[in-house]
Amino acid sequence: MDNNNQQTWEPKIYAFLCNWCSYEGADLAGGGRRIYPANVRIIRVPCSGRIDPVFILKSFERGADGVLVSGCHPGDCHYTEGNYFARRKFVLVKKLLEYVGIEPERFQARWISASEAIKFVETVKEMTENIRKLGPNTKLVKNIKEEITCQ
Amino acid sequence: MEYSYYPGCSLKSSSKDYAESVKQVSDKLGITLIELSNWACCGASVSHIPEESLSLALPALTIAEADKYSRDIVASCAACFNRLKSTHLLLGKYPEKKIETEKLIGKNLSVKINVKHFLEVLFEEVKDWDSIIIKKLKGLKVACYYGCLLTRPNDMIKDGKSEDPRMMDNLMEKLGAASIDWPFKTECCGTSFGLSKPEVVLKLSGRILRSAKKSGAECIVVACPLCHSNLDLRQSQIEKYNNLKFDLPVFYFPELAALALGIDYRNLLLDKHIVDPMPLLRRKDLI
Amino acid sequence: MIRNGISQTLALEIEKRTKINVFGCYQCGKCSAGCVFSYLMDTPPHLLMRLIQLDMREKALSSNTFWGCGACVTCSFRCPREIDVLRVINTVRSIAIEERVLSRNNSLKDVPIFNEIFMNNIIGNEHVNEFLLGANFNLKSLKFFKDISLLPVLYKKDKLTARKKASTRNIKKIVEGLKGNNGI
Amino acid sequence: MRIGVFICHCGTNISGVVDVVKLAESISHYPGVVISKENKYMCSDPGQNLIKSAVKEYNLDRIVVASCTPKLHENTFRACLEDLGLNPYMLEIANIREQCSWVHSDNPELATKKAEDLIKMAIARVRFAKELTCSKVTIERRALVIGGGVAGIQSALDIANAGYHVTLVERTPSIGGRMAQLDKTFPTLDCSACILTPKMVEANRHHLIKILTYSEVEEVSGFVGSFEVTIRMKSRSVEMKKCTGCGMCQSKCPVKVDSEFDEGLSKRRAIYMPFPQAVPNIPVIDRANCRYFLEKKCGVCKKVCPSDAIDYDQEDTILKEKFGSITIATGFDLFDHSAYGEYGYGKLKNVITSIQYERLVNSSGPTGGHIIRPSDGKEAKKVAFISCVGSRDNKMGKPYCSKVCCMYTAKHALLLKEHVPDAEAYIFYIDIRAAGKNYEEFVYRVQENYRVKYIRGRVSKIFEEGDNLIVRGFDTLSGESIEMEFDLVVLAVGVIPRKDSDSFARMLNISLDANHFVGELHPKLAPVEKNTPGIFLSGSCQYPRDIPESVAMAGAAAVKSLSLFAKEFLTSEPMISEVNTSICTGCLNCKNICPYRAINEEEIKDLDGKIRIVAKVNETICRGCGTCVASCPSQCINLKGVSNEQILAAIEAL
Ligand SMILES: Cc1cc2nc3c(=O)[nH]c(=O)nc-3n(C[C@H](O)[C@H](O)[C@H](O)COP(=O)(O)OP(=O)(O)OC[C@H]3O[C@@H](n4cnc5c(N)ncnc54)[C@H](O)[C@@H]3O)c2cc1C
Ligand SMILES: Cc1cc2nc3c(=O)[nH]c(=O)nc-3n(C[C@H](O)[C@H](O)[C@H](O)COP(=O)(O)OP(=O)(O)OC[C@H]3O[C@@H](n4cnc5c(N)ncnc54)[C@H](O)[C@@H]3O)c2cc1C
Ligand code: SF4
Ligand code: SF4
Ligand code: SF4
Ligand code: SF4
Ligand code: SF4
Ligand code: SF4
Ligand code: SF4
Ligand code: SF4
Repeated sequence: MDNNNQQTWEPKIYAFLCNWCSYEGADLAGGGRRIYPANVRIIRVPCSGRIDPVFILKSFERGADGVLVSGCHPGDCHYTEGNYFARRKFVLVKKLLEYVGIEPERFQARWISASEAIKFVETVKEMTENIRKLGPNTKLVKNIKEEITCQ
Repeated sequence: MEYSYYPGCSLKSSSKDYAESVKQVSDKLGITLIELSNWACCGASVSHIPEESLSLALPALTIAEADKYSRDIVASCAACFNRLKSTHLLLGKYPEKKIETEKLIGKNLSVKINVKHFLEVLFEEVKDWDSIIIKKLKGLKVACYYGCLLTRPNDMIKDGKSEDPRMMDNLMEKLGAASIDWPFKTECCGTSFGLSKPEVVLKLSGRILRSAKKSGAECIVVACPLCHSNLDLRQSQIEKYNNLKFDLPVFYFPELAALALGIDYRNLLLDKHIVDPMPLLRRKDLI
Repeated sequence: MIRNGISQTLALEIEKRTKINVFGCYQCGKCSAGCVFSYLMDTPPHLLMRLIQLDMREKALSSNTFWGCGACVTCSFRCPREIDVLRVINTVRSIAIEERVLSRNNSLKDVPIFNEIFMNNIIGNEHVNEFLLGANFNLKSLKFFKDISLLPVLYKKDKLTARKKASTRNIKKIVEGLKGNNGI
Repeated sequence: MRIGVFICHCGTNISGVVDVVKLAESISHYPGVVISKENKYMCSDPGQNLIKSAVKEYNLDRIVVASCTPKLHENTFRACLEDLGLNPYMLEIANIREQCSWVHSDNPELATKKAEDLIKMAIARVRFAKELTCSKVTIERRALVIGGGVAGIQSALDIANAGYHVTLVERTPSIGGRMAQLDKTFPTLDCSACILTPKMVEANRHHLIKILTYSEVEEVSGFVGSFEVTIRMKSRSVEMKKCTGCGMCQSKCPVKVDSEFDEGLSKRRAIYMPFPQAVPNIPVIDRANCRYFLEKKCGVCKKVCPSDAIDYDQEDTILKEKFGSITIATGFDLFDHSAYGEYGYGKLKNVITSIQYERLVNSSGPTGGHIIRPSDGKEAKKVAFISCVGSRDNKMGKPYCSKVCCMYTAKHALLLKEHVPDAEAYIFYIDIRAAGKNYEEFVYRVQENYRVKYIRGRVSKIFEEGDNLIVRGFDTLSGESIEMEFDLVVLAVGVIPRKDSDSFARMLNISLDANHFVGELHPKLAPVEKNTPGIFLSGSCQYPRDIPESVAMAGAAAVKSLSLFAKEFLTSEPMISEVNTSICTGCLNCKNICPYRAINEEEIKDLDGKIRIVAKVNETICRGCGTCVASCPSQCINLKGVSNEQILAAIEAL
């Protein structure tokens, strides 16, 4: 994907979703044939607690224009309390991103349950819209083209 | 069928129009109402009788009188009906009350005959309305107002849903009118304060008229002379008090039945109504 | 202030007369909520029930609940504990009248007057003449011109005549009998 | 590395939007991909056969399937690999139906692009896939139940009746717990002893139940399937084998102290059985009060014992045993009302607690069932019952409702009327909470038939005036203040956690809830389980519970042990975390964060011989949430199957 060509540029969003809640929520959106922008790339993790801040930074570094992380609602964690730890971490990540100059809209942490397909769809639509307005992410981004070709 | 008829005080004074329509309709349908010769006032609004024994004794006098003829009693005033029927139920439920009351009135009570409202009688007597209706009340939007006493306390009229009675509505629909759904069907109009504190009536009846108007009614149908006088006689007072305009004619249900049965409206005492029903009836092409 | 324990005198008296056990009332307040007259009362129906439970006789008997009550039966009909509240109210009124307890609240003072006339009217007539009733009431309550605006209308519409006087023997007898028992 | 990619049409579900044929072609040129194929239905037999023959033909060692959500067919394709003799975890699924074709039907071009991206990410992920296996752990099929109240007894019976050994550890000299102290029980008014004693006897007789009274658990280590437990059996100073329970000793003992069982309303001796139906029916010597132990005098009991059962030199016995599961049934304590100054700091003689009242009304209790007041022994004629004492009171640090007191207070007032028909009962309450089968009806009965007066309002002050008590309350329903004289006041003291719950929790390495009751794994879906696997909750240690609920919970807890024992062995999850001990710094962040307490510290010897602390994951306990992985500062703990490398590779694939 050519990130710098304004003409063909489409926002690229990574979504780290908890296997038990948000990933199923996204599946449910599929089951309900709820159309949303094709800009999100979902990565399945067992629990929002599994999401390492490194993943988020890495995503931005590799040219993601936005990152969504989402797990079970507080109190509903499949692993009882993983999402509490996640929540604390995300607050810090958010601050760090702001510090390095990444617009806060580019990083979103949400609680989306397995039944909240609509919330998932709305979240993706909203993020895509907001990021489209912001334009491509240029901070932190490394040139990736050469790296892929050398693989 | 033959019934013992208990007209009640109001039908003999302020509600001759009601009395007339009952007579016209029952004559037409061949329902024989034989007025009890020796009836006493039922004590209508119980609230005004300080002593329960007396409040039971008054209706009991009439029940005892009716016992003589072994015919069901029919009342057309909701208040009288309520007094007679709830006395009847209570005496049936508490034998010692019955004995006490019998002592007080010096007569034995069988509690076997039934007490009915004229509305129930109409309903039971006529099975097939379609064949006898001459003029359908097409397009007339009515709000059936039962008042508080017709249905309480224990499904007084056998209608299943005391908070949303249907008997009068069903009758109206059979007559071809459109009965509207509205929430104040059984709300009290405040009648017992009619004389002592009329502003209570103005307030409560005002709410009833407003609800009917808002729900789209063109007129109100009642089954009780007290309801009628509050909603009809006092309507202009109510309008002033609430600073609203209603202009809702109030009919007794047999009056509308009479019209549908083809009885000449001139035989009914519609001119006794305070809110003139003629324009509406003309508009709907019913007279 | 309740100091000396709570007996059940009033509750038992009501129970004796009506078979109603007031201790079934759990003070949900539905009776008062449905009563369109409760705004007239210093003691709405549920509170009267509570006063009876607490045997606060004076307060119960001097309340104006029973003068404000319009006997619409809504309370009894809707009570979830199937208490015939109206009968309780009526019974409290009977006791208050028997014991000549005066209402502590003046706002409904006309009601007893109306009540007296009504009774006399029945005794004298065996049924009610609404016109006489109204006129008499206005005289006694010193509100001569009340409802006067309705008079011409009533007259015109022939709503003022009544049934001929019938025998009043029966009712007189009952009232005599009652006087012997409770002395109204 | 030889990767095969298999793209599914799913009829037209996928291929109707995504250009599957084009994709298969372009993916086949992707680095590391040996072969890329498409098929109408990958999950069907022909589809699976296509995979199988491709694996054989091209000698593939890992595969990517691009299809529906992995929730549907991950296991199908894993089984397919297993059939081929490959490790089932050498598989990644790219979800191009639920998360692509179905939601992007408006834009086939972008959908195809997205599908390609998803497949690329799966390929990147599968490159780092490792062979995973699960380990098997044997189960010790014996249960430990801590606490011998009705809940503990019921759990023990349920487990034993299914054929497994149970050890029931009770701290006091007899099992029975709180229920043994009660008189009649709401809402049916069965006599408590009549329904409890048979259960106690049954447990005592059961050949698979070992009851250890006067004993406590001191140490617990290990994990589900094999807990190692140290139990201290305190010395009774009575040889259980010899004693016949004749009671001679206690009738002759000269020392009298307040009876715990009768809540101080009677005296017991230094050698005593807590109550006549005690199980076991064998006394203990309370050494803190025995003259022999205090002053080396007396020895009367030894002299009178016909069976020579007294042994002053007996020592505590320490037992070490292995158990597969542990059930906690330690019950509750009661709030100490001396915290309320306005109720007399616990000093007013005729103010008693609800549990004392239970002893008073009990016909086998200290007064033979006469409700008399402590100050002068006069029969109580006017009694105030005050509810919510030490419950629903933030000032006392007890915000919760004790749940049983509304009901037992109604029962208490009813019993007063039954014992003393001309007595008057008043209940001061805030709300009546009667949400159980036939509970509300019970309260109606108390109000309507027994004419107990309910006053809605919390009492503000109780003080003495002469012999009697003045209670100052308020009826919020009528707005009347009340200041009334009573013979006796009974406080419905709140149910609180066991006073030693903190140290108990530390010993078991379990968590408590905000109110210090034993917390459950999930308040709705796992109310009898702890987050430590193999530890279960029974009865009122979890929250105030009445007898029916305690017994129901006891059964539920027993079932959890039984379903554990029914397994042949425990298998660990394959996708669990793993520490790279060579770089672990021993900060133990992971240990503190793990919701299952699956991580412990371990000492290892470095190459240079130095001893070092590192983290160690217990494979049986770890559930694979990965929370620890994301919190390790030195990235030395990893989650098998969802490793950092795998996720980073996926990120970097685009
Ligand atoms: C005044 C009062 C009246 C009640 N009336 C009724 C009623 O009428 N009906 C009804 O259904 N419920 C009633 N209840 C509730 C009833 O008492 C409880 O539901 C029931 O006792 C709970 O049983 P349990 O086994 O969970 O706890 P408990 O009975 O408390 O038993 C716990 C046992 O564990 C032991 N233990 C504690 N810690 C340890 C340890 N660390 N090691 C070893 N052993 C330990 C204790 O010694 C005790 O024997 C009443 C409660 C009170 C306070
Ligand atoms: C409005 C409402 C809100 C609630 N909110 C909460 C809450 O927030 N938190 C909470 O803890 N609880 C709540 N509850 C309570 C909760 O719903 C129940 O505790 C729970 O659903 C009970 O589960 P159950 O399996 O016992 O019964 P059910 O959920 O009723 O399941 C019974 C099943 O059996 C089937 N079935 C019935 N008869 C037969 C038959 N003869 N043959 C075959 N199948 C049959 C039924 O179809 C049904 O699927 C709420 C309840 C209501 C009504
Ligand atoms: S509705 Fe019935 S229960 Fe409720 S307050 Fe009134 S009398 Fe009591
Ligand atoms: S009967 Fe009396 S108290 Fe009861 S609702 Fe009607 S007016 Fe109110
Ligand atoms: S006297 Fe001996 S045998 Fe009897 S109870 Fe005491 S210790 Fe046991
Ligand atoms: S030795 Fe101790 S227990 Fe035995 S009788 Fe003496 S005081 Fe009691
Ligand atoms: S059960 Fe009743 S008495 Fe006990 S704390 Fe709860 S509300 Fe108070
Ligand atoms: S019935 Fe339901 S709403 Fe009413 S008190 Fe019981 S639990 Fe509460
Ligand atoms: S967090 Fe990492 S470094 Fe710290 S103990 Fe755990 S595995 Fe070792
Ligand atoms: S993966 Fe989860 S359960 Fe396993 S050790 Fe780490 S934090 Fe604990």
